[in-house]
Amino acid sequence: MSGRKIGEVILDLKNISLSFGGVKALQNISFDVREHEIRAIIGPNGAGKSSMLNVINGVYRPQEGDIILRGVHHANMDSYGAAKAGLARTFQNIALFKGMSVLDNIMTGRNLKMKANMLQQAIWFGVAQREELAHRLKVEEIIDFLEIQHIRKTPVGRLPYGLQKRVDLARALAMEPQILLLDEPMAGMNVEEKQDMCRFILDVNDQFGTTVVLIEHDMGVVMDISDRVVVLDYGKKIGDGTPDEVRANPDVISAYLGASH
Amino acid sequence: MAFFLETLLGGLMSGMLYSLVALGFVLIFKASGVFNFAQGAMVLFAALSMARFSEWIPQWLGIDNLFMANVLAFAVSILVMFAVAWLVERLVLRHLVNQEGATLLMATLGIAYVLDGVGQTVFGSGIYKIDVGMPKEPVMMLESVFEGGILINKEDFVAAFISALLVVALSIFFQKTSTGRALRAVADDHQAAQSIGIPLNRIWVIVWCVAGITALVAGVIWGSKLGAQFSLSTVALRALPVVILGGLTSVPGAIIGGLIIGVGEKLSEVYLGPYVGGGIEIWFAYMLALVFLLFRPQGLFGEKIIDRV
Amino acid sequence: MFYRENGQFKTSYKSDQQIFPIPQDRWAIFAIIAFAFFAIPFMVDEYLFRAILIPFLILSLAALGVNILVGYCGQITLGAGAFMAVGAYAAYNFLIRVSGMPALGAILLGGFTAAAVGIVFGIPSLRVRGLYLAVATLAAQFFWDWAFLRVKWFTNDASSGSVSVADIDVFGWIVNTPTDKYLFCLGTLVVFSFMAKNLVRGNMGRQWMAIRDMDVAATVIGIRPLYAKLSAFAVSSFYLGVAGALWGMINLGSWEPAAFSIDRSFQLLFMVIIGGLGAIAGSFFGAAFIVILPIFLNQILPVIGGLFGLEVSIALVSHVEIMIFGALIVFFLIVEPHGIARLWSTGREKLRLWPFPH
Amino acid sequence: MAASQSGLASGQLDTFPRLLLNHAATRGERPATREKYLGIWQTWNWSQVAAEVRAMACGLAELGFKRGDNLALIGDNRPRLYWAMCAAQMLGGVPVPMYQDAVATEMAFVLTDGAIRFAIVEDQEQVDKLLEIKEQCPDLQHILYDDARGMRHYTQTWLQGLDEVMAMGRIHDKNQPDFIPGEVAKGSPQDVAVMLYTSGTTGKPKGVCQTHETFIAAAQSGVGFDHLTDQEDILSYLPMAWVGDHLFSYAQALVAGFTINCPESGDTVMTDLREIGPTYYFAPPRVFENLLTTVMIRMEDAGALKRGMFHYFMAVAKRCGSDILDAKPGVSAADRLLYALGNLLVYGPLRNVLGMSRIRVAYTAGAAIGPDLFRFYRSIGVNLKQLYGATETCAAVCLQPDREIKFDSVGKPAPGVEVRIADSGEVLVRGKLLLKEYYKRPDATAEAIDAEGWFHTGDAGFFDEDGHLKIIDRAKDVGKLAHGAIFAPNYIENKLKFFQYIKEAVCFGHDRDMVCAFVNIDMGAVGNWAERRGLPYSGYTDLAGKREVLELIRECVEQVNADLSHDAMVAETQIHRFMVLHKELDPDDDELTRTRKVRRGFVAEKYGVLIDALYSGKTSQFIETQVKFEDGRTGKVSADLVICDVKTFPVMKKAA
Repeated sequence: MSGRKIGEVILDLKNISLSFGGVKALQNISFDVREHEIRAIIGPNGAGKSSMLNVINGVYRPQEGDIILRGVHHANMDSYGAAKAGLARTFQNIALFKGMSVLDNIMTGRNLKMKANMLQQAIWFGVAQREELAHRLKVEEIIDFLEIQHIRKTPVGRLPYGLQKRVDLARALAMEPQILLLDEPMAGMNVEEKQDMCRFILDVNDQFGTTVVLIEHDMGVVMDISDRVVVLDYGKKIGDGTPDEVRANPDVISAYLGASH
Repeated sequence: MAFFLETLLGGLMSGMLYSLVALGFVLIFKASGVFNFAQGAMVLFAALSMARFSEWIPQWLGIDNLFMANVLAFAVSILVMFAVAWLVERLVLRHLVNQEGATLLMATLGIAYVLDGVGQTVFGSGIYKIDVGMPKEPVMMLESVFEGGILINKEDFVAAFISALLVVALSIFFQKTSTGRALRAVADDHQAAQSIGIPLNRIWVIVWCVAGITALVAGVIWGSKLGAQFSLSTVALRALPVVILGGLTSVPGAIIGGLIIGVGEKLSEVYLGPYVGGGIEIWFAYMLALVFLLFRPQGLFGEKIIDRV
Repeated sequence: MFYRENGQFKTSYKSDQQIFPIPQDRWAIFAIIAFAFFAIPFMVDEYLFRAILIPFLILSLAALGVNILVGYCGQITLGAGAFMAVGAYAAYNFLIRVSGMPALGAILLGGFTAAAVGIVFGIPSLRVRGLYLAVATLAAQFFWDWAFLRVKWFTNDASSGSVSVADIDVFGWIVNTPTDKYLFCLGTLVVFSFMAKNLVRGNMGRQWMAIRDMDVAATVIGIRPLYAKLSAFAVSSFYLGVAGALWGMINLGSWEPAAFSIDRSFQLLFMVIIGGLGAIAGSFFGAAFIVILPIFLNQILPVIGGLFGLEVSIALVSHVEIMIFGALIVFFLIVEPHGIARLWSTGREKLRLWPFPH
Repeated sequence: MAASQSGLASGQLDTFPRLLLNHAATRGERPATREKYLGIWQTWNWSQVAAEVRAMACGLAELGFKRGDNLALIGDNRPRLYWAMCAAQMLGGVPVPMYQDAVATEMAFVLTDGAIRFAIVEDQEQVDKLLEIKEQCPDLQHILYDDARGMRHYTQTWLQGLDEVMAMGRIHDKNQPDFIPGEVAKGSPQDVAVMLYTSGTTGKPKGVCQTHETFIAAAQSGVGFDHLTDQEDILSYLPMAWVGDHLFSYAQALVAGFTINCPESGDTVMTDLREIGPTYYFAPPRVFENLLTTVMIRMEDAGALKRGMFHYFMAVAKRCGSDILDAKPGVSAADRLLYALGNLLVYGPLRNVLGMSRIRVAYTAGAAIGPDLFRFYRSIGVNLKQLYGATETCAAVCLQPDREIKFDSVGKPAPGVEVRIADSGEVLVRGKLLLKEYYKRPDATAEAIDAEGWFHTGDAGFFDEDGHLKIIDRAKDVGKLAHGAIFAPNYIENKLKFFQYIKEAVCFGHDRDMVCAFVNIDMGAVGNWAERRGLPYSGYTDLAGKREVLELIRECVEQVNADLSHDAMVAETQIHRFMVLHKELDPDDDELTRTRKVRRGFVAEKYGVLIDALYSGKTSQFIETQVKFEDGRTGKVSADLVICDVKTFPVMKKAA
C-alpha cells in the first residue's frame, strides 16, 4: 500500500450526541476521516458503533453536533441526501432485496445515475435501453472485481451468507461512492471469507481511491488493514489513532478486557 | 342541543358494537399476526346459527320455553364457533405459518367466503329473526334537562351494556387467568413464547374461540336488531376504521376507537350528510381514520414502529 | 425437455437483456399472440367472447395494475375497484362532455385521471405500511362508491344512476361486435403488458422492488420512497383506470357504481395473489383462474349433484360455488403461496433441466 | 491489405502467423476468439485478432524480444495468452506455455531450462509466483501481465502491463509498418513453433520442440480427417501447456479458421459449455467420466417415473444407439422408432444439459477410456472418438474414423503417419508430425528417435485384424510375474478405474508371484453410495476404511478378475490382494503428474511398507503419511489399513 496517498480531511464529525428516549447512544463524539484512508470504528457490542454509522449516512439525526462533508455542513442530511453526496454503505444484517437477482440488486445501486423518465422506460427502446446497457457494463465490472460472476443471475435469497455480504458490497460499490461505510463487513464469516473480504476492501481502497469507514467489534483483522482507528465504548470515544497507538491505549485495553470477561 | 346529545349517545351506542367486532380483529391479530377479514363472516355465521338453532331446538326437543330455547341455541352456537375456530387452525393457519401478512389476509378472505357459503347452505339464505327478549321500546331520558328530553332506544342501551360487560370479562380473562397471560406472552413475542413452552397452535385455537364468542355476541345483538341476514357480514368493513384508529394490537384502542368512530359517523351523517347527498357515514369513518393515521401511523394505542438498520 | 439452449450464447448486453432471452420462449410467446389475434376470432362463439374472453382480457389489464402496486412495490391495496370506477366514469365524462373527444383519448384520459387520484390516495403510503395501508385504501373504495352513487354530476344526472355509452369508434373502426371488442381489448392488453414488463425490468421496477423488499436499504442507496411509492400508485391506477374504462365502455356498455364495488377490489387482489405477486404472467394466470372458475363451477356442480341424484337449486349452486371458491383460494395459498406464475416458472425450469430433476 | 504488407510474400500458408494473416484477409469478419467476460461473450473477429497480435508482437519487439527467444506463457485460457503465442511466432520466437497451477519450484525449472527471458502471465497471482523465484532464473528479464488488477503498487521496472506494451507496439507499428511483414516473411516452416514441456512420468520435464511444419501437418490431418470448417466452435478450457489443447485450440483453429471460446472462470466451465454448445469438443476421459457420474447421481434424485423412463431409454440406446450413430444396417424398425422417441425424451435433452447438442465430433485422449463410458456417449448420439498421440507427435498419431469405432482401440494411423510395432511390442511412429528435438537434450532426442527416423512412443500395443491400434500399457511398465507371465499394470488398473467407485489404482506384480493393488475410492460416487445407505463418515480416510466400502471395492476387483480370466494373455495377472489407500494420490504430493498419471516408481517407494504388507500375508498395516494441503501447509494422515483378499478365477481357454 505504499503508493496510496492519504489526503485532506473529507468528513469531519463534531460533538455528535444521539439519544433514543432516555438512552444515550452517542455522547459528544468527534473524529475526522481523511480522503483515501481506511478508518475503523471499533468497540465492544453496544458501544454505539452502528449508531455512529447511521448518523453519518443520515438514517439517524443526531440531537447535537455537526457533520461536515467536504467543508459543507450536513447536520440535517437524510439518507437520500447522503447517497447523493457520495456516501454508500453496507449493512450488518445484510439488507439485500431478496426478491431480486444479484445483477438487479447491484443495478439498483446505479439508480441515482439513471436518468430515463417513466415513459421512456415503458417504451424501452431508445433512451432507456441505451442507459440500461451502459449501466449493465459498469455493474459487470463490479461483478468481475468482486469475483461473483458465477452467481450473477441467482436470486440473492439462495446465496450463502458470505456471498450475500459480497453482493451487499457490490451494490454499494455500484454507487461509485467517495466514502464507503461498512457495517461489520466480516461478522459471521469464516477465516477464508474474512481474508477475501479484507482483500476486497483493500483493493477497493487502492483501485478506486475510495475512502473507507468500517466498524467491527473484534480487533483482529481490522487493525491490520486500517490506517486509523476510533474506539467507542458505551457511546463515548475512548481512543483514536493509528492501530499501534490504539492497541497501547490503556482505556481500550480495559474496555476490551472488561467486555470479554 | 338535545338533538346533538341524542345523536352523540346514539353514536356511542353503535360505537360500542363496533368495538365488539373490532375486539375480534384485535384479539386475533395480537396473537397470530393475522388480519382476520373473516370476522364479519363469523358474525353472520354466528347470528345465523343462533337464529336457526333457537328455531330448530324447540322443534327437535319439543320445548316451548323461549328462554330455554335461547340458552340452548346460544350454547350450541358457542360450540359451533369453537368448531369453526378449531377447523380454521387445523386446516388453514397451521399451514400458513411464517407467510406474509398479505397472504394471511387473503386466506381469511377465503375463509370468509367459505363461511358465507357454508352458513347459507346449512342455515339458509333468508332473513331470520333473533328474539332474545331485547326490549324494543324507546325511552325518554333527561326530560328535566332538555325540553322534550332525548329519545334513546332501549335496545341500544342494553346492547351497549352487554358489550361493555363482555369487554370487562375479556379484560379479566386476559389479566387474571393463566391462559390470558399466555395469550399476552404470545402477542409480545412469538418465538420467546414458544421457547418457554407455550404451544402456539393451542393458543391460536383459543384466540379464535374467543373471537368466535365476540362474533356470536355481536351477531346476536345486531341480529336481534336487524335480523340475521347476509348484510351482517359487511359489519366487519364498518369496524375496520375502528381497528386502524385504535391500533391493531390494542384492546383499549379497539374500545375507544369504536366510540370515536361511532360518534363521528353519526355526527357526520347528521350534520354533514345533508349537504353532500347523504350516505357518507361509511367513507367518513374511513377518512377520519386515514387522516388520523397520517399523524399517528401506528394508531392510537399501537406500538411505535422503529426502523432498525 | 423442449429446450435446446446450446449455442444460444449472448454476445451483447442487448441480447442478454431481452424480455425473453431464450429463443424458444420468444417463439412461444409470438405464437400465442399470433394465435390470439388471427385464429381465435374464427374459432370462438359469441358466448365465449362475452362470458370469458373479453372479461379475461380486461381483468388481466386491471390485475397488471394491481400487481405493479402490490406485487412489485409491496403496497397492499383493497381499493383497486375504486380506481377502475374513476377510470370508467372519467372516460365517460370526457366522452360526453368534450365534443369531438375520440374514444381512445377518453379511455386514456380516464387512465390519467385515475392515476392522479391514485397519487392522492397513495399519500398515506408514505406514512403507514402493510395492513394499516390496506385498510386505508378502503377509504378510496368507499369514498368513490359513494361519490358515483350520490354525486349526480358524475353520472350526468342520469335518473337511474346508471350510465351508458354508444359503441366506440377507434379511428373509424366501430367496435361493436364481440370479435371487434375482443380484438380491441387484446390489442390494448398486449401493448400495455409489454410496457408494464419494460417498467418492471428497468430502473423503475427495481426501485419499486427495492422499496418492497427492504425500504431502509433502498433509501440508503438513493431511492426516494416518495417517488417510488407514488409512481407505483400512479402507474397502477393508470392501468386500473384504463381497465375500468374498457370494462364500462366495452364490456358492459352501460353500468352502475356496483360494477366496481369492493367485491371487485377483492377479486383483483385474489387474481394477483393466486396468479403470482411480482410476476407479469401471474396477472394473466390469476385473471383466467378467477374468470373461469365460477363459470366452471356453475356448469359442473349441477352435473355432480345429478350424479348423486340430488336436485341442485340455483341458490344452492351459488352458495356452494362461493364456498368452493373460498376453499380453493385457501388451498392455493397453502400449496403455492407464490401463485400460479411460480408453478409455471418452476415447471419451465424443470423442462430446461430435463431429464434432471433439479 | 496488400499481400506484401501482410507478410504473405511467399503466398504459402506454412507458418502460424501467415495462417493468421490469411484468415484476417479472407474471413476477417468471422469470429476468431470469444471470451466470456463481464457477463457476455466478447468476440474478436480474425481482423481484430490479427491487429491485436501485431500490436503485441511490435510491443514485444520494442522490449527487445528477438528471433529465437523463448516466451513463457502462464495462466488460464485467456484470449491474449493465445494471441501471445502467435505474436512470439511472428517475431520468430518460441512460445512456451506452462501449467498455471504449477508450484514455484516447478516453474523455476522450466524457466531456467528454457532460458526464458520473457514471460507473459495472467494476473497478480502468477506475478507473485514469478517474483518468488526470480532470483533462481537469471535469464528472466521481462514479465508482462494481462490483468492489471492489484498491480498498481508493483514498482519493478521489468514488470509491465500487456496493455501498455501493446499500446507501445501500436506506435511502433505505425512508425515502422514494414517491420512485422518483414519478420513474418523471415519465418520458415522449419522454425520451432512451440515448445511444450512433457510432464515426464520419470525424471525432469523435457522441452519438446515442434516446428510450424509439423504442427500444421498434424492439424491439417485432423481437419481433413473430420472435415472441420471455419464454422466450428470449440471451448478452450484445458491447460494451455497440454499438447491436446495446443493442437485443438491453437493449431487446428488457425488451420481451419474456426472459433475458440474461453470460459469466464474455472467455476463456470459447465455453464459456459452449455451456452456455447461447441461443435467440436475435446476432453480427457476423466472429464467425460465425471460428467457421467454427475448424470447418474442427479438422475438418482428424480421421481420413480422419470427414473424408469430414463433407464428404459438408456437400455434402448445401449442396444442400438451407437449402431444408429454409425449408420450400421441391421437395426430393426421398432428399435429405430424407440430410439427416435428416446431422442425426444431423454437423449436430446441430456445432450442439451451437458452442452453437447451441437457436437459434430468429440475427441478424448490422454488415457484409456472405459468401454461403458465410451458407449454411453456414443449411444446418446454424441460422436465421441478416441485419438492416440503424444506431445512428441503433436498429439495425433491414430484417430478413429467415423463409422469404424471400436470401443477398445484408438483407431487407425492418421493420414501421412506411419506406425509400426517393434519386436518388443513398443509402438513406433514415423512421419511429418515428429518433434524436431528435445530442447538442449541431444541425448534424449537420440534416444527417442532412432536412426531410421522412428519415434519410440514408449507405449506397448498391437494392431488388430482390421488395422486398428490397441494400446495396452507403457512399454517400460510392462513386466513379468515371477513365473513368467506378462504383466501390464496399466491395463489392469484401467479396468479397475472403469468402475465409478474407483478413482485411481496402482498394481504391482513385476518379479512377484502374484498381482496386488492399491485403490483410491472416488469420494463423490462412494460418498453418495454411503449416504444412500445411511452410512455416516467424516472424510476420505474414514470412508475408505469402512468395512462396507471395502466389500464394495472387493466386488469390483472380483469382476475385473473374472474379466481378466477370459483372456489368456493376461489371465495369470488377476489381483489376489488389495488395499484401499488412506489418502488420495495427489500431484501436490508428487504421487501423480500434473496430467494425473500415476508416478509408479515414486508411489512404490513411498508406500514400500504397504507393498511389503501386501506380499507378506499380513491382514492389516499401520501407516502415517505427510500431506500438503492446498494452502501450502502440511499435515499428517494416518490409518490402519485393512488388506483384502480377492477371489480369483480359473483361466479360461481362449475360444478359437
